[in-house]
Amino acid sequence: MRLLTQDPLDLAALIADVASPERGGTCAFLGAVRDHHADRAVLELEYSAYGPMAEAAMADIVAETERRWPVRVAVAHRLGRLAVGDAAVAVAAAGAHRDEAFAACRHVIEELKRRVPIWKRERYADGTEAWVDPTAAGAAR
Amino acid sequence: MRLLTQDPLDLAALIADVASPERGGTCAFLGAVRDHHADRAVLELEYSAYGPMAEAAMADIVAETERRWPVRVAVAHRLGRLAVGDAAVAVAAAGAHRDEAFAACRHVIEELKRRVPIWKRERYADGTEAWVDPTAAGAAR
Amino acid sequence: SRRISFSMDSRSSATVLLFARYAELVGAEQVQVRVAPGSDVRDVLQGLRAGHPGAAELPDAPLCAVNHRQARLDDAVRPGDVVAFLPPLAGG
Amino acid sequence: SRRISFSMDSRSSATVLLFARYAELVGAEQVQVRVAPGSDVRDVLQGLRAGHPGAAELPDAPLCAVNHRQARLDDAVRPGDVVAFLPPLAGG
Repeated sequence: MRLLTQDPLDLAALIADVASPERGGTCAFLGAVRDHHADRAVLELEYSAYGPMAEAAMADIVAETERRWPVRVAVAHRLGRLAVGDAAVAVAAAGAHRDEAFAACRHVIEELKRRVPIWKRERYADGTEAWVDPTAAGAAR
Repeated sequence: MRLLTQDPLDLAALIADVASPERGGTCAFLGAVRDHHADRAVLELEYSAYGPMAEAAMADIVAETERRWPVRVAVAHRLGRLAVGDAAVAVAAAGAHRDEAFAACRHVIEELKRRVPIWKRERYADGTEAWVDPTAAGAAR
Repeated sequence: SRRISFSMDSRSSATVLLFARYAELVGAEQVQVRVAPGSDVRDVLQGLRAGHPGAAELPDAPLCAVNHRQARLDDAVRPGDVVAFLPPLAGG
Repeated sequence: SRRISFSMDSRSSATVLLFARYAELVGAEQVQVRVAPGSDVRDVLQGLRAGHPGAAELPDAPLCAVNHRQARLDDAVRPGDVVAFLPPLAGG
Protein backbone atom coordinates (compact mmCIF):
# COMPACT_ATOMS: atom_id res chain seq x y z
CA MET A 1 0.00 0.00 0.00
CA ARG A 2 1.31 3.48 -0.83
CA LEU A 3 2.21 5.87 1.98
CA LEU A 4 -0.12 8.56 0.58
CA THR A 5 -3.26 7.73 -1.31
CA GLN A 6 -6.48 9.33 -2.51
CA ASP A 7 -8.27 5.99 -2.10
CA PRO A 8 -9.99 4.57 0.98
CA LEU A 9 -7.47 3.04 3.37
CA ASP A 10 -7.27 -0.75 3.60
CA LEU A 11 -6.22 -1.74 7.13
CA ALA A 12 -6.35 -5.45 6.26
CA ALA A 13 -3.76 -4.85 3.53
CA LEU A 14 -1.46 -3.04 5.98
CA ILE A 15 -1.81 -5.87 8.49
CA ALA A 16 -1.03 -8.41 5.77
CA ASP A 17 2.06 -6.37 4.84
CA VAL A 18 3.54 -6.78 8.33
CA ALA A 19 2.38 -10.33 9.08
CA SER A 20 4.75 -13.29 9.28
CA PRO A 21 4.82 -16.65 11.08
CA GLU A 22 7.17 -15.43 13.82
CA ARG A 23 5.19 -12.26 14.58
CA GLY A 24 2.40 -13.20 16.96
CA GLY A 25 1.25 -9.73 17.98
CA THR A 26 -0.11 -7.03 15.70
CA CYS A 27 -1.26 -3.65 16.94
CA ALA A 28 -3.11 -1.36 14.56
CA PHE A 29 -4.39 2.20 14.72
CA LEU A 30 -7.06 3.85 12.62
CA GLY A 31 -7.65 7.58 12.76
CA ALA A 32 -11.02 8.62 11.37
CA VAL A 33 -12.70 11.95 10.67
CA ARG A 34 -14.69 12.99 13.74
CA ASP A 35 -18.02 14.80 13.61
CA HIS A 36 -16.78 17.48 16.01
CA HIS A 37 -13.63 19.56 16.38
CA ALA A 38 -13.24 22.10 19.20
CA ASP A 39 -17.03 22.04 19.72
CA ARG A 40 -17.85 22.72 16.08
CA ALA A 41 -19.87 20.27 13.99
CA VAL A 42 -17.71 18.99 11.13
CA LEU A 43 -19.33 17.97 7.84
CA GLU A 44 -16.25 16.96 5.87
CA LEU A 45 -12.64 17.90 5.40
CA GLU A 46 -9.88 17.90 2.87
CA TYR A 47 -6.36 16.66 3.51
CA SER A 48 -3.41 17.93 1.47
CA ALA A 49 0.29 17.16 1.75
CA TYR A 50 3.72 18.25 0.69
CA GLY A 51 4.02 14.95 -1.13
CA PRO A 52 7.78 14.34 -1.55
CA MET A 53 8.60 15.49 1.98
CA ALA A 54 5.65 13.63 3.52
CA GLU A 55 6.62 10.37 1.86
CA ALA A 56 10.24 10.79 2.90
CA ALA A 57 9.22 11.55 6.50
CA MET A 58 6.89 8.55 6.62
CA ALA A 59 9.60 6.28 5.24
CA ASP A 60 12.02 7.66 7.85
CA ILE A 61 9.53 6.96 10.65
CA VAL A 62 9.02 3.38 9.44
CA ALA A 63 12.77 2.77 9.27
CA GLU A 64 13.46 4.36 12.67
CA THR A 65 10.66 2.36 14.31
CA GLU A 66 11.89 -0.91 12.85
CA ARG A 67 15.38 -0.16 14.15
CA ARG A 68 14.14 0.69 17.65
CA TRP A 69 11.84 -2.33 18.13
CA PRO A 70 11.89 -5.86 16.63
CA VAL A 71 8.84 -5.18 14.47
CA ARG A 72 7.64 -4.58 10.97
CA VAL A 73 5.43 -1.53 10.54
CA ALA A 74 3.27 -0.12 7.76
CA VAL A 75 1.50 3.22 7.53
CA ALA A 76 -0.74 5.01 5.06
CA HIS A 77 -2.42 8.42 5.04
CA ARG A 78 -5.35 9.37 2.86
CA LEU A 79 -5.51 12.70 1.03
CA GLY A 80 -8.35 14.58 -0.62
CA ARG A 81 -11.92 15.04 0.53
CA LEU A 82 -13.05 12.82 3.43
CA ALA A 83 -16.42 12.47 5.11
CA VAL A 84 -17.11 11.95 8.82
CA GLY A 85 -16.16 8.38 9.73
CA ASP A 86 -13.69 7.93 6.87
CA ALA A 87 -10.26 6.66 7.94
CA ALA A 88 -7.57 9.29 7.39
CA VAL A 89 -4.59 7.35 8.71
CA ALA A 90 -3.85 3.68 9.33
CA VAL A 91 -0.87 2.06 11.07
CA ALA A 92 -0.02 -1.60 11.63
CA ALA A 93 2.90 -2.93 13.69
CA ALA A 94 3.68 -6.62 14.14
CA GLY A 95 6.23 -8.28 16.41
CA ALA A 96 6.80 -11.53 18.19
CA HIS A 97 5.21 -10.07 21.32
CA ARG A 98 2.57 -7.48 22.05
CA ASP A 99 4.77 -5.08 24.05
CA GLU A 100 6.75 -4.06 21.03
CA ALA A 101 3.72 -4.11 18.72
CA PHE A 102 1.85 -1.60 20.91
CA ALA A 103 4.91 0.59 21.48
CA ALA A 104 5.84 0.70 17.80
CA CYS A 105 2.29 1.40 16.63
CA ARG A 106 1.94 4.25 19.09
CA HIS A 107 5.33 5.66 18.11
CA VAL A 108 4.43 5.72 14.42
CA ILE A 109 1.21 7.68 14.90
CA GLU A 110 2.85 10.14 17.31
CA GLU A 111 5.76 10.79 14.96
CA LEU A 112 3.46 11.05 11.96
CA LYS A 113 1.47 13.79 13.67
CA ARG A 114 4.66 15.53 14.72
CA ARG A 115 6.74 15.36 11.55
CA VAL A 116 4.74 14.60 8.41
CA PRO A 117 3.68 17.67 6.39
CA ILE A 118 -0.04 17.11 5.98
CA TRP A 119 -2.78 19.72 6.45
CA LYS A 120 -6.51 19.60 6.76
CA ARG A 121 -9.23 22.08 5.98
CA GLU A 122 -12.51 21.45 7.75
CA ARG A 123 -15.97 22.42 6.53
CA TYR A 124 -18.45 23.01 9.33
CA ALA A 125 -22.21 22.66 9.62
CA ASP A 126 -22.53 26.47 9.83
CA GLY A 127 -21.07 26.84 6.31
CA THR A 128 -17.65 28.12 7.37
CA GLU A 129 -14.31 26.47 6.68
CA ALA A 130 -10.95 26.60 8.44
CA TRP A 131 -7.44 25.20 8.28
CA VAL A 132 -6.86 23.08 11.38
CA ASP A 133 -4.01 24.34 13.58
CA PRO A 134 -3.27 21.84 16.37
CA THR A 135 -0.88 24.37 17.92
CA ALA A 136 -3.60 27.01 18.37
CA ALA A 137 -5.02 27.67 21.85
CA GLY A 138 -8.15 25.60 22.43
CA ALA A 139 -7.42 23.23 19.56
CA ALA A 140 -8.49 19.64 20.09
CA ARG A 141 -5.81 17.00 20.22
CA MET B 1 -19.43 -10.89 16.61
CA ARG B 2 -19.59 -13.55 19.33
CA LEU B 3 -17.03 -13.52 22.16
CA LEU B 4 -16.00 -17.12 21.45
CA THR B 5 -16.13 -18.62 17.99
CA GLN B 6 -14.86 -21.59 16.02
CA ASP B 7 -14.73 -19.43 12.89
CA PRO B 8 -11.89 -17.22 11.61
CA LEU B 9 -11.85 -13.87 13.40
CA ASP B 10 -13.06 -10.81 11.53
CA LEU B 11 -11.19 -7.74 12.78
CA ALA B 12 -13.05 -5.47 10.39
CA ALA B 13 -16.34 -6.56 11.98
CA LEU B 14 -15.01 -5.78 15.47
CA ILE B 15 -13.82 -2.36 14.32
CA ALA B 16 -17.21 -1.67 12.76
CA ASP B 17 -18.86 -2.69 16.05
CA VAL B 18 -17.05 0.06 17.96
CA ALA B 19 -17.07 2.78 15.28
CA SER B 20 -19.14 5.93 15.56
CA PRO B 21 -18.92 9.51 14.23
CA GLU B 22 -17.58 10.91 17.51
CA ARG B 23 -14.88 8.25 17.94
CA GLY B 24 -11.89 9.34 15.88
CA GLY B 25 -9.31 6.89 17.22
CA THR B 26 -9.47 3.11 17.01
CA CYS B 27 -6.74 0.84 18.34
CA ALA B 28 -6.86 -2.86 17.51
CA PHE B 29 -4.86 -5.89 18.53
CA LEU B 30 -4.55 -9.22 16.76
CA GLY B 31 -2.85 -12.18 18.41
CA ALA B 32 -1.84 -14.88 15.95
CA VAL B 33 -0.37 -18.37 16.30
CA ARG B 34 3.41 -18.14 16.18
CA ASP B 35 5.67 -20.70 14.54
CA HIS B 36 7.81 -20.97 17.68
CA HIS B 37 7.18 -21.27 21.40
CA ALA B 38 10.03 -21.51 23.89
CA ASP B 39 12.39 -22.46 21.04
CA ARG B 40 10.22 -25.29 19.77
CA ALA B 41 8.79 -25.26 16.24
CA VAL B 42 4.99 -25.16 16.42
CA LEU B 43 2.91 -26.76 13.67
CA GLU B 44 -0.59 -26.05 14.96
CA LEU B 45 -2.53 -25.78 18.18
CA GLU B 46 -5.94 -26.26 19.63
CA TYR B 47 -7.71 -23.77 21.89
CA SER B 48 -10.40 -24.86 24.31
CA ALA B 49 -12.38 -22.86 26.85
CA TYR B 50 -14.65 -23.12 29.85
CA GLY B 51 -17.34 -21.49 27.75
CA PRO B 52 -19.82 -20.00 30.23
CA MET B 53 -17.09 -18.64 32.50
CA ALA B 54 -14.99 -17.37 29.60
CA GLU B 55 -17.90 -15.48 28.08
CA ALA B 56 -18.83 -14.00 31.45
CA ALA B 57 -15.23 -12.93 32.10
CA MET B 58 -14.92 -11.37 28.62
CA ALA B 59 -18.19 -9.48 29.08
CA ASP B 60 -16.93 -8.27 32.49
CA ILE B 61 -13.69 -7.04 30.93
CA VAL B 62 -15.58 -5.17 28.21
CA ALA B 63 -17.88 -3.52 30.77
CA GLU B 64 -15.03 -2.59 33.13
CA THR B 65 -12.97 -1.13 30.29
CA GLU B 66 -15.87 0.96 29.03
CA ARG B 67 -16.42 2.31 32.55
CA ARG B 68 -12.74 3.18 33.02
CA TRP B 69 -12.19 4.95 29.68
CA PRO B 70 -14.58 6.82 27.34
CA VAL B 71 -14.45 4.07 24.72
CA ARG B 72 -16.38 1.26 23.12
CA VAL B 73 -14.52 -2.05 22.97
CA ALA B 74 -15.10 -5.39 21.28
CA VAL B 75 -13.22 -8.65 21.69
CA ALA B 76 -13.37 -12.15 20.24
CA HIS B 77 -11.34 -15.32 20.82
CA ARG B 78 -11.21 -18.23 18.44
CA LEU B 79 -11.43 -21.84 19.65
CA GLY B 80 -10.61 -25.16 18.01
CA ARG B 81 -7.69 -26.08 15.79
CA LEU B 82 -5.58 -23.16 14.48
CA ALA B 83 -2.62 -23.10 12.11
CA VAL B 84 0.46 -20.89 12.33
CA GLY B 85 -0.53 -17.35 11.35
CA ASP B 86 -4.22 -17.76 12.24
CA ALA B 87 -5.60 -15.04 14.50
CA ALA B 88 -6.53 -16.42 17.94
CA VAL B 89 -7.74 -13.21 19.55
CA ALA B 90 -8.88 -9.82 18.27
CA VAL B 91 -9.60 -6.62 20.19
CA ALA B 92 -10.86 -3.24 18.98
CA ALA B 93 -11.20 -0.10 21.10
CA ALA B 94 -12.53 3.22 19.79
CA GLY B 95 -12.62 6.60 21.50
CA ALA B 96 -12.63 10.26 20.63
CA HIS B 97 -8.85 10.34 21.07
CA ARG B 98 -6.04 7.88 20.65
CA ASP B 99 -4.80 7.92 24.26
CA GLU B 100 -7.86 6.13 25.54
CA ALA B 101 -8.10 3.87 22.50
CA PHE B 102 -4.56 2.54 23.03
CA ALA B 103 -4.97 2.24 26.81
CA ALA B 104 -8.29 0.43 26.57
CA CYS B 105 -7.13 -1.97 23.85
CA ARG B 106 -4.05 -2.89 25.85
CA HIS B 107 -6.10 -3.34 29.01
CA VAL B 108 -8.51 -5.74 27.31
CA ILE B 109 -5.79 -8.05 26.00
CA GLU B 110 -3.92 -8.03 29.34
CA GLU B 111 -7.05 -8.83 31.32
CA LEU B 112 -8.12 -11.47 28.82
CA LYS B 113 -4.82 -13.28 29.26
CA ARG B 114 -5.05 -12.93 33.04
CA ARG B 115 -8.68 -13.87 33.66
CA VAL B 116 -10.36 -15.71 30.80
CA PRO B 117 -10.34 -19.53 31.11
CA ILE B 118 -8.91 -20.60 27.76
CA TRP B 119 -6.23 -23.23 27.21
CA LYS B 120 -4.08 -24.24 24.30
CA ARG B 121 -2.43 -27.49 23.33
CA GLU B 122 0.46 -27.14 20.91
CA ARG B 123 1.63 -29.71 18.40
CA TYR B 124 5.33 -29.46 17.58
CA ALA B 125 7.39 -30.33 14.52
CA ASP B 126 9.01 -33.21 16.45
CA GLY B 127 5.62 -34.92 16.81
CA THR B 128 5.09 -34.16 20.49
CA GLU B 129 2.26 -32.15 22.00
CA ALA B 130 1.92 -30.14 25.19
CA TRP B 131 -0.50 -27.97 27.12
CA VAL B 132 0.90 -24.46 27.27
CA ASP B 133 1.56 -23.22 30.81
CA PRO B 134 2.49 -19.52 30.78
CA THR B 135 3.32 -19.76 34.50
CA ALA B 136 5.99 -22.41 33.97
CA ALA B 137 9.66 -21.48 34.19
CA GLY B 138 11.04 -20.63 30.77
CA ALA B 139 7.63 -20.19 29.22
CA ALA B 140 7.38 -17.56 26.52
CA ARG B 141 5.16 -14.58 27.12
CA SER C 1 -19.65 -27.74 23.17
CA ARG C 2 -19.44 -29.70 26.45
CA ARG C 3 -22.89 -30.32 27.94
CA ILE C 4 -23.20 -30.12 31.70
CA SER C 5 -25.39 -33.01 32.87
CA PHE C 6 -26.63 -33.54 36.40
CA SER C 7 -26.71 -36.93 38.07
CA MET C 8 -29.38 -38.28 40.40
CA ASP C 9 -27.57 -37.19 43.57
CA SER C 10 -27.43 -33.50 42.67
CA ARG C 11 -29.33 -32.74 45.86
CA SER C 12 -26.31 -33.86 47.92
CA SER C 13 -23.40 -33.26 45.52
CA ALA C 14 -21.66 -30.59 43.48
CA THR C 15 -20.75 -30.96 39.82
CA VAL C 16 -16.99 -30.63 39.31
CA LEU C 17 -15.74 -29.51 35.88
CA LEU C 18 -12.19 -30.25 34.78
CA PHE C 19 -10.42 -28.73 31.81
CA ALA C 20 -7.38 -29.22 29.61
CA ARG C 21 -4.53 -30.90 31.52
CA TYR C 22 -6.63 -31.39 34.65
CA ALA C 23 -9.26 -33.31 32.68
CA GLU C 24 -6.50 -35.55 31.34
CA LEU C 25 -5.07 -36.13 34.84
CA VAL C 26 -8.44 -37.02 36.35
CA GLY C 27 -9.61 -38.90 33.28
CA ALA C 28 -12.92 -37.08 33.13
CA GLU C 29 -14.29 -33.64 32.22
CA GLN C 30 -17.09 -33.79 34.75
CA VAL C 31 -17.63 -35.70 38.00
CA GLN C 32 -19.98 -35.48 40.99
CA VAL C 33 -18.55 -34.90 44.46
CA ARG C 34 -20.64 -35.15 47.64
CA VAL C 35 -20.73 -31.94 49.66
CA ALA C 36 -21.53 -31.92 53.38
CA PRO C 37 -23.12 -28.85 54.96
CA GLY C 38 -20.54 -26.09 55.44
CA SER C 39 -18.28 -27.30 52.63
CA ASP C 40 -15.96 -25.01 50.69
CA VAL C 41 -14.04 -25.38 47.42
CA ARG C 42 -11.08 -26.92 49.25
CA ASP C 43 -13.36 -29.67 50.61
CA VAL C 44 -14.58 -30.38 47.09
CA LEU C 45 -10.96 -30.70 45.91
CA GLN C 46 -10.36 -33.17 48.75
CA GLY C 47 -13.48 -35.11 47.74
CA LEU C 48 -12.29 -35.18 44.15
CA ARG C 49 -8.92 -36.58 45.21
CA ALA C 50 -10.59 -39.25 47.35
CA GLY C 51 -12.54 -40.59 44.39
CA HIS C 52 -10.06 -40.09 41.55
CA PRO C 53 -6.38 -41.09 41.93
CA GLY C 54 -5.32 -38.90 38.99
CA ALA C 55 -6.45 -35.83 40.90
CA ALA C 56 -3.47 -36.31 43.24
CA GLU C 57 -1.41 -34.42 40.66
CA LEU C 58 -3.58 -31.31 40.86
CA PRO C 59 -1.85 -28.50 42.76
CA ASP C 60 -2.87 -27.75 46.33
CA ALA C 61 -4.30 -24.38 45.32
CA PRO C 62 -5.49 -24.48 41.72
CA LEU C 63 -7.45 -21.68 40.10
CA CYS C 64 -11.11 -22.40 40.70
CA ALA C 65 -14.61 -21.19 39.94
CA VAL C 66 -18.05 -21.65 41.45
CA ASN C 67 -21.04 -21.37 39.15
CA HIS C 68 -18.93 -20.00 36.29
CA ARG C 69 -17.35 -17.19 38.29
CA GLN C 70 -13.80 -17.10 39.63
CA ALA C 71 -13.74 -18.22 43.27
CA ARG C 72 -11.40 -18.78 46.19
CA LEU C 73 -10.64 -22.06 47.91
CA ASP C 74 -12.53 -21.00 51.03
CA ASP C 75 -15.68 -19.97 49.17
CA ALA C 76 -18.74 -21.98 50.20
CA VAL C 77 -20.09 -24.79 48.03
CA ARG C 78 -23.65 -26.04 48.30
CA PRO C 79 -25.27 -29.09 46.70
CA GLY C 80 -26.11 -28.33 43.09
CA ASP C 81 -23.26 -25.86 42.65
CA VAL C 82 -20.89 -26.20 39.70
CA VAL C 83 -17.26 -26.12 40.82
CA ALA C 84 -14.44 -25.88 38.26
CA PHE C 85 -10.69 -26.41 38.65
CA LEU C 86 -8.69 -24.52 36.05
CA PRO C 87 -5.14 -25.17 34.80
CA PRO C 88 -2.97 -22.08 34.21
CA LEU C 89 -4.79 -19.90 31.67
CA ALA C 90 -3.28 -19.68 28.19
CA GLY C 91 -5.68 -17.59 26.14
CA GLY C 92 -4.72 -14.79 23.77
CA SER D 1 -0.44 16.43 -7.67
CA ARG D 2 1.37 19.78 -7.69
CA ARG D 3 4.10 19.98 -10.32
CA ILE D 4 7.27 21.81 -9.40
CA SER D 5 8.33 23.93 -12.36
CA PHE D 6 11.56 25.87 -12.64
CA SER D 7 11.76 29.35 -14.09
CA MET D 8 14.52 30.78 -16.25
CA ASP D 9 16.44 32.28 -13.35
CA SER D 10 16.92 28.99 -11.45
CA ARG D 11 20.65 29.52 -11.61
CA SER D 12 20.32 32.51 -9.26
CA SER D 13 17.12 31.73 -7.34
CA ALA D 14 15.51 29.16 -5.09
CA THR D 15 12.06 27.72 -5.63
CA VAL D 16 9.80 28.46 -2.65
CA LEU D 17 6.85 26.12 -2.02
CA LEU D 18 3.88 27.26 0.04
CA PHE D 19 1.16 25.04 1.43
CA ALA D 20 -2.31 25.23 2.90
CA ARG D 21 -2.89 28.54 4.74
CA TYR D 22 0.48 29.94 3.72
CA ALA D 23 -0.34 29.42 0.04
CA GLU D 24 -3.58 31.29 0.60
CA LEU D 25 -1.80 34.15 2.38
CA VAL D 26 0.84 34.54 -0.33
CA GLY D 27 -1.60 33.87 -3.15
CA ALA D 28 0.65 31.28 -4.78
CA GLU D 29 1.82 27.71 -4.21
CA GLN D 30 5.22 28.31 -5.76
CA VAL D 31 7.40 31.37 -6.32
CA GLN D 32 11.03 32.06 -7.19
CA VAL D 33 13.19 34.01 -4.76
CA ARG D 34 16.68 35.26 -5.62
CA VAL D 35 19.41 33.90 -3.35
CA ALA D 36 22.72 35.67 -2.92
CA PRO D 37 25.84 33.68 -2.00
CA GLY D 38 25.80 32.73 1.70
CA SER D 39 22.01 32.86 1.98
CA ASP D 40 20.06 30.84 4.51
CA VAL D 41 16.38 29.97 4.89
CA ARG D 42 15.74 33.16 6.87
CA ASP D 43 17.07 35.21 3.94
CA VAL D 44 14.70 33.38 1.60
CA LEU D 45 11.79 34.20 3.91
CA GLN D 46 12.84 37.86 3.81
CA GLY D 47 13.03 37.74 0.03
CA LEU D 48 9.58 36.18 -0.11
CA ARG D 49 8.16 38.96 2.07
CA ALA D 50 9.80 41.60 -0.11
CA GLY D 51 8.05 40.36 -3.22
CA HIS D 52 4.72 39.19 -1.79
CA PRO D 53 2.77 41.40 0.62
CA GLY D 54 0.64 38.49 1.81
CA ALA D 55 3.78 36.84 3.18
CA ALA D 56 3.88 39.51 5.89
CA GLU D 57 1.41 37.33 7.83
CA LEU D 58 3.76 34.34 7.91
CA PRO D 59 5.29 33.84 11.36
CA ASP D 60 8.87 34.92 11.99
CA ALA D 61 9.98 31.31 12.46
CA PRO D 62 7.76 28.98 10.44
CA LEU D 63 8.47 25.30 9.98
CA CYS D 64 10.61 24.95 6.90
CA ALA D 65 12.24 22.41 4.63
CA VAL D 66 15.06 22.45 2.11
CA ASN D 67 14.93 19.95 -0.74
CA HIS D 68 12.05 18.03 0.86
CA ARG D 69 13.75 17.54 4.22
CA GLN D 70 12.97 19.41 7.43
CA ALA D 71 15.41 22.30 7.90
CA ARG D 72 16.26 25.15 10.26
CA LEU D 73 16.09 28.84 9.50
CA ASP D 74 19.88 29.14 9.51
CA ASP D 75 20.42 26.26 7.08
CA ALA D 76 22.17 27.32 3.86
CA VAL D 77 20.22 27.79 0.64
CA ARG D 78 21.88 27.70 -2.78
CA PRO D 79 20.44 28.58 -6.17
CA GLY D 80 18.32 25.71 -7.44
CA ASP D 81 17.31 24.55 -3.96
CA VAL D 82 13.65 23.97 -3.12
CA VAL D 83 12.65 25.78 0.07
CA ALA D 84 9.25 25.11 1.68
CA PHE D 85 7.42 26.99 4.42
CA LEU D 86 4.99 24.78 6.29
CA PRO D 87 1.95 25.79 8.37
CA PRO D 88 1.40 23.84 11.61
CA LEU D 89 1.09 20.16 10.69
CA ALA D 90 -2.33 18.57 11.00
CA GLY D 91 -1.98 15.03 9.71
CA GLY D 92 -3.38 11.94 11.35
